[in-house]
Amino acid sequence: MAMVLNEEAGMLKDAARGFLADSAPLAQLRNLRDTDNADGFDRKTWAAMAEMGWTSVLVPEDQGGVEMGYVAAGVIAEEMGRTLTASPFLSTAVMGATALSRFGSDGQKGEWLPRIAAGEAITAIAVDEGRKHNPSSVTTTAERSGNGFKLNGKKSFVAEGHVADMMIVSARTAGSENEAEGISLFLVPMDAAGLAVDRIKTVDSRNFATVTLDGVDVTADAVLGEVDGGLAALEAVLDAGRAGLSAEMSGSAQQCLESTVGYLKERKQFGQIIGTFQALQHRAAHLYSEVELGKSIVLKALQTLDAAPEHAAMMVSAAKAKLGQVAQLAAQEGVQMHGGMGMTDEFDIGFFMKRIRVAEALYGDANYHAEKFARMRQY
Amino acid sequence: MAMVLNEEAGMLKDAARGFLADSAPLAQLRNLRDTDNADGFDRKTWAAMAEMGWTSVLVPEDQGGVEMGYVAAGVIAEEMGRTLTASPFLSTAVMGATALSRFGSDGQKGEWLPRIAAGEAITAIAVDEGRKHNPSSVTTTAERSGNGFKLNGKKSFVAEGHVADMMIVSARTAGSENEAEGISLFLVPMDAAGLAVDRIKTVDSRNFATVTLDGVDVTADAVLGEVDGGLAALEAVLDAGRAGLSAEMSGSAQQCLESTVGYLKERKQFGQIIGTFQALQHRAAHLYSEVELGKSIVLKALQTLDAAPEHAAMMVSAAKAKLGQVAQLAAQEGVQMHGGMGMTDEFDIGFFMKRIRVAEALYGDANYHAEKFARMRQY
Amino acid sequence: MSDLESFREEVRDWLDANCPAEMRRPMASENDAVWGGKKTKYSEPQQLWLDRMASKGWTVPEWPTEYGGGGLDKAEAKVLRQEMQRIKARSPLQSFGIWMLGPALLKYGTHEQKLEHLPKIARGEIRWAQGYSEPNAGSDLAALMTKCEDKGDHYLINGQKIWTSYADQADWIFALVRTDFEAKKHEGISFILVDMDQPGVTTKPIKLISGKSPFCETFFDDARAEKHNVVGELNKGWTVAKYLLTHEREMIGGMGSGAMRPAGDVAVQMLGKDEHGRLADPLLRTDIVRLEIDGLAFMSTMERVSDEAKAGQGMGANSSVLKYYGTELNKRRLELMMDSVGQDGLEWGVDDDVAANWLRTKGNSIEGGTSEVQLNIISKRILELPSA
Amino acid sequence: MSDLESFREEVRDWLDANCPAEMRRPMASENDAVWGGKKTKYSEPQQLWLDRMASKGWTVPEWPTEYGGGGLDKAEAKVLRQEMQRIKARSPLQSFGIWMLGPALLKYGTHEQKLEHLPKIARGEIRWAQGYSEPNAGSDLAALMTKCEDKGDHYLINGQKIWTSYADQADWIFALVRTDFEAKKHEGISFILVDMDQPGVTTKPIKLISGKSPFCETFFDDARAEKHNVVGELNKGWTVAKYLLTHEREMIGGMGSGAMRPAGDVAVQMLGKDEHGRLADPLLRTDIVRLEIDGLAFMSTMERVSDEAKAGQGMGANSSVLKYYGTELNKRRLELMMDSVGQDGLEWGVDDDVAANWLRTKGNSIEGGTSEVQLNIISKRILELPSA
Repeated sequence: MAMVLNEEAGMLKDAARGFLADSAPLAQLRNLRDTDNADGFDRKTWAAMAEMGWTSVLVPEDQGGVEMGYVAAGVIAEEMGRTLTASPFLSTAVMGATALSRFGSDGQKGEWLPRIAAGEAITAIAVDEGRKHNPSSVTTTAERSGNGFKLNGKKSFVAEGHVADMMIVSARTAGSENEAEGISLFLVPMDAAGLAVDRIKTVDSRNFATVTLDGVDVTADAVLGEVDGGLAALEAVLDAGRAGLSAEMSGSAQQCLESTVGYLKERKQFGQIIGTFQALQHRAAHLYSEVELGKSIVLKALQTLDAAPEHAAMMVSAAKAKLGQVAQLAAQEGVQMHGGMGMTDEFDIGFFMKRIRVAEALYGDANYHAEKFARMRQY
Repeated sequence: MAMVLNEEAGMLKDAARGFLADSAPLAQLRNLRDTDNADGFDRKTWAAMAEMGWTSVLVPEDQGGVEMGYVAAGVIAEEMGRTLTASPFLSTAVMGATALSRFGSDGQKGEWLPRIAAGEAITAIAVDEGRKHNPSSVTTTAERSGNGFKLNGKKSFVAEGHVADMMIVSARTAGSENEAEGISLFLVPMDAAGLAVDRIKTVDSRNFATVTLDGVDVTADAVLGEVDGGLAALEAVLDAGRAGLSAEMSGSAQQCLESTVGYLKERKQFGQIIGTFQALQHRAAHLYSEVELGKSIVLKALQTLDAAPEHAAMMVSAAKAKLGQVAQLAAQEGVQMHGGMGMTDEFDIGFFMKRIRVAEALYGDANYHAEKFARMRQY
Repeated sequence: MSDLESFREEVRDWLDANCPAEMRRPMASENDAVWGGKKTKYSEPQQLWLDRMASKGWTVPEWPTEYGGGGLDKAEAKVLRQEMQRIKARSPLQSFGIWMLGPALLKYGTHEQKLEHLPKIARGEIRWAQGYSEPNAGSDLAALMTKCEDKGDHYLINGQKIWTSYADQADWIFALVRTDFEAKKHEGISFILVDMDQPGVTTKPIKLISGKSPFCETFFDDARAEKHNVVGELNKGWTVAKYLLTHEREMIGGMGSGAMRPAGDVAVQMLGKDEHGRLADPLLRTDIVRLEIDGLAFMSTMERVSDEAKAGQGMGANSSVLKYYGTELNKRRLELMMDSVGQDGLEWGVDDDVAANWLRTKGNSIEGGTSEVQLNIISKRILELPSA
Repeated sequence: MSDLESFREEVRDWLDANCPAEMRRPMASENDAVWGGKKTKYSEPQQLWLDRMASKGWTVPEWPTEYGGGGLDKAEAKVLRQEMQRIKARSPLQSFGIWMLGPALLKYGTHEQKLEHLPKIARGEIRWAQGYSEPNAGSDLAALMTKCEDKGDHYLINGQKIWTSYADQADWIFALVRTDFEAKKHEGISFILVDMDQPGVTTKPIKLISGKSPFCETFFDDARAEKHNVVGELNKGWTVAKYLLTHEREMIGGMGSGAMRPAGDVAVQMLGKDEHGRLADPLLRTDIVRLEIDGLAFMSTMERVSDEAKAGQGMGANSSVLKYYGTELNKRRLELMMDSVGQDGLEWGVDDDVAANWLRTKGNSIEGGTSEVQLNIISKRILELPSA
């Protein structure tokens, strides 16, 4: 596949950039933070996104979606990374839609996908329990109970947990803590009895929650995919999210680079535009090179997800690891080259540093994915 | 202990620098290489070093030495690193003298130390068998035979092997390949029957050999230290060598920096002295900082060897690891900033890159020592 | 018994009798620090401890007694520090007056200026702020534009300072101002002392990416300063400033020295070990061990630079190496700390906030002269590389 | 059957009949490469294969037939490549004439120049060397001082070139010379073709840190060149040079693309694994996995840049990104290779000499425009940062 955006994706990119710059610029996130907004995202913007088809980008056409694929989803995520737009896009339109369309029963698809496509349902993925991402480390239990299951446990750092309508929860139906076998996935409505959601305030001013399941009853229909064999499906859903996050980080890195280069062209010190200082020029040029490499591997990962999702794991891990390094470099160089101004809350560059740190940790950091890559490469 | 050279060490440093610049500059190594010199070092220079007391710097006074300690030995090694003087100083005056004075019997001391001090005996340490340094990986065997032992095996990369009079060999008297217990050290005269020495041509044009022991008979008196418990002594001897190598690498790094800065002040490109280019200035300044850190940790390691040799292992590993990184950076930046000229054999900078690579690999590379450091730090 | 030993006994007895029990407990938060000044009330034991120490001159043990100091020599001052550490006595007074203005006044001030200001610093009566940076003169400090006009019997000051730490709680400010707009950049600057208790001086706190901060903007609108409050010669303030900047550089560089818990220990506590006894995350372990080795080499360098200075061998620009390397190291350390604590570190506004510390370190390589400025200094002053 | 399919059959049959068996085996050493020229004798199968391919114009399949080319379009040329790969046929001819001079002549040469030189390049009759760099004009190529004087019916050349690869085996040299010493630096340069078979041209090999090298110094002492051998306009040689430099940059940058064995596989073979299946050296493993991920990102970028160029979206200076990143990556790769092979890699002068490869890569970031020059280009042309 040629490593270029096709015409459709190119148009989507332009449209997304225009819309986000106008309707959901960084000022929106700043405002959500400063007003302590209860939702943590702007519902009007979300509705507009749904109208433009963003929420249905991975929903099959027979479920009311436009099914444009992962490259298209990545294009949107990348542009959101430029404006740091807060929205449940990743948890719902990317991961939720992937989970249901690839692993859902007909009934589950019919119940959720049209609502996701329409922007009417928000979904969340509850996977982690400890401080570091580790999908096979599951202590949350799902015991058989009548015709269904009873869930007990605690999930940490659930993105969009407090605004979701439904949550996909990994729980242990067999095996012990770190075993790959014995994990099952459940679709749990957020209004289920015994389910408690605590929003956490995070450094990126986005939406995360701790979710406690205290004897939550679900029916057998709530199982997504196979009982005991949920880890492979979970990994596939996570890989979609990781690729989307990588695309978002790529957008953020590009924006950091551009803002910084802009600042270098403007700011004077020692009687000179600081962009004339060769030491800064070389660092900016090195950063540019890294950002270009980041763009390439993200596109490669997204194209692989479209073409052969079952073989995408290695490329997705490489992308997430590389973008973790690139985006952090971009934020660090950005703050440093903005000097004292870069340290103030008034300038935007700090928002990027914060969000990139969270995106880096989410669904496995650079070290996690490099480790995974090395294991897949068998060394 | 104050982290400065005392007056005695300061004088030694000045004297060493003067002597080496005059009598053993880099041109000497170049000449030894180009004439394919059979010894691989200059015997006249070596005799002069002995006369100045360098060979006896770690030999106790009652054995004819001057016993100035490791800081003094390091000062000499550091200055040798500036001129890349080829000599058996490290293998003999540092490691050989350490081995005999700390672990030798009275008889062994009396036999070898006065000769080492007088510059009449060269010693070598035969430790490694594989491609990476690993002192506990010993397959060379020493079987009891009559009143003594019979040695069989092969040792690789023995510094000064082909010019030594005596070699300290690690061999297994018990246990299996990677066990710490069961290793013993033997003093083996190089003219022993069954011992074959093959010189290897190495990238740094210095002296290394492969040594084969084919049923070499030694008496019980040849055991250095305890039978089966030789690893601790071996590590102590190696640590002396590692600290000396770190000092040498520090000197080489300083010299790379100085030559490079000198070249930056001289070479013109684009109508300007290239030393005016800020990007190069910042890299040179960063390198300067790293070189300063290198000097500090080497001094710390040497001082610890003098003050509390039994607690020096961690500081020595930190120094060897740090200098591996610093000296390689200095050589790499040196070649790059010398441009095309740096790639020619005619310029000296390439000799530093080569010797630093060898010094890096010898007795454990930066990764080996960082790993050892982490284990000592218990993580 | 030597003089020093009898001095030690004397100190020990006095501390024992005079240091309140509350002042022997470790500080629990920033609020426990005593900065003096007119605007802040301190607890009874805090004030008592400050007053008692000040009465001995021991808030500034090495300053001359006539200026409120203890008149101790280096050896005696060390004994005092040791004895205070022994009983875990808190420092009685934090103060930019002590750390920055005091040394400058002692070196460049007139006898009258010393008499007027030093005792009040020593007693914690007056809290000082530093007014150096301006919005359009960050790294290029000497580009400052705050205007100071000679009005005959006084000076009139107009302009703006930024990064004035704790200015909203300070009583006086020592500032760099431009007294000659015709002269070359470094030659028209004066070092002046300004009473902040006047309508012409206002402050506004700066919020940082790491959250609330001690930094303020400070505005001068027709502010007044007495003529005798210029320190050093008029238009020669840059000399005083440079002297103070070297001080500051060393203070900030020292932050990389690892007084904090070693990164390896934190990581092990957070992430555990594998069955070989290695940190469970092998790639993070690589980064941490390299950081720790660099940290050890850095600490050895701090020690060496200090010992060399004592032995008269020091090089002037080594404070730039320490500032540069120390702050970059500290940034690396906090990045690895963030890697170690994982999602726990991403919470915001909780106690012992790793994220806020992590973000705050990003300023270390900017404040007190950016890393880039330090590299310029090393390249010019130590390596003597030519200017373009 | 489509035209292309019938072309493929035709090619397949021809290759089958004409490619000697010896030319279907992988090259064992540098000596197996055929560079043509008058000074080197090749083996019978080598010469036969070259002559046969040249007779079809397939040493330069896309050049016009009138200049000795095959006249193939892109699709046909691809078919030829594929069919050659299928039978593992060696390339019949390595040539700076094909890679560098040819494209320049096709773009800037006159019809007569093309007729004179291109067919001899295509047939491997004349071997060309490149004369660009000079000892005092390294990265600053345009500072060249080799003097070319108009002597009425010919030019007289005096000066020295450096880094002229294989000049000691070449027949002709294309060189940049200064034809106007009054003009601005970039404006007095001409691109000229010089017959090396004359007493005024001598060469001397350069020994590198990595050992013997193809590089030479080339000296011009009253060397003569015909007037019709200036390519492009007189004094406009810089335009031709820039065109060729972009070509060269891409060739060298491509060396980071990982045609070699992956570093991870080499390391496992050399050092083995622990009981968890991880490379036995955990720190080296960290460096290798990061290298491999960067390598993958770099290869994706090569692909993307090429696909974007095809789609007309490419940016001009991206060759600088590839050159910069590719060569730096390659240096990292060889450093890790050295770490992997350990002491075995420190031997000198043995077959398959890792050390020589390692040292040779250090030149990659210097030749064809240093990394610093590439960063300057990125900063100026892509980021549009201002000049001082």
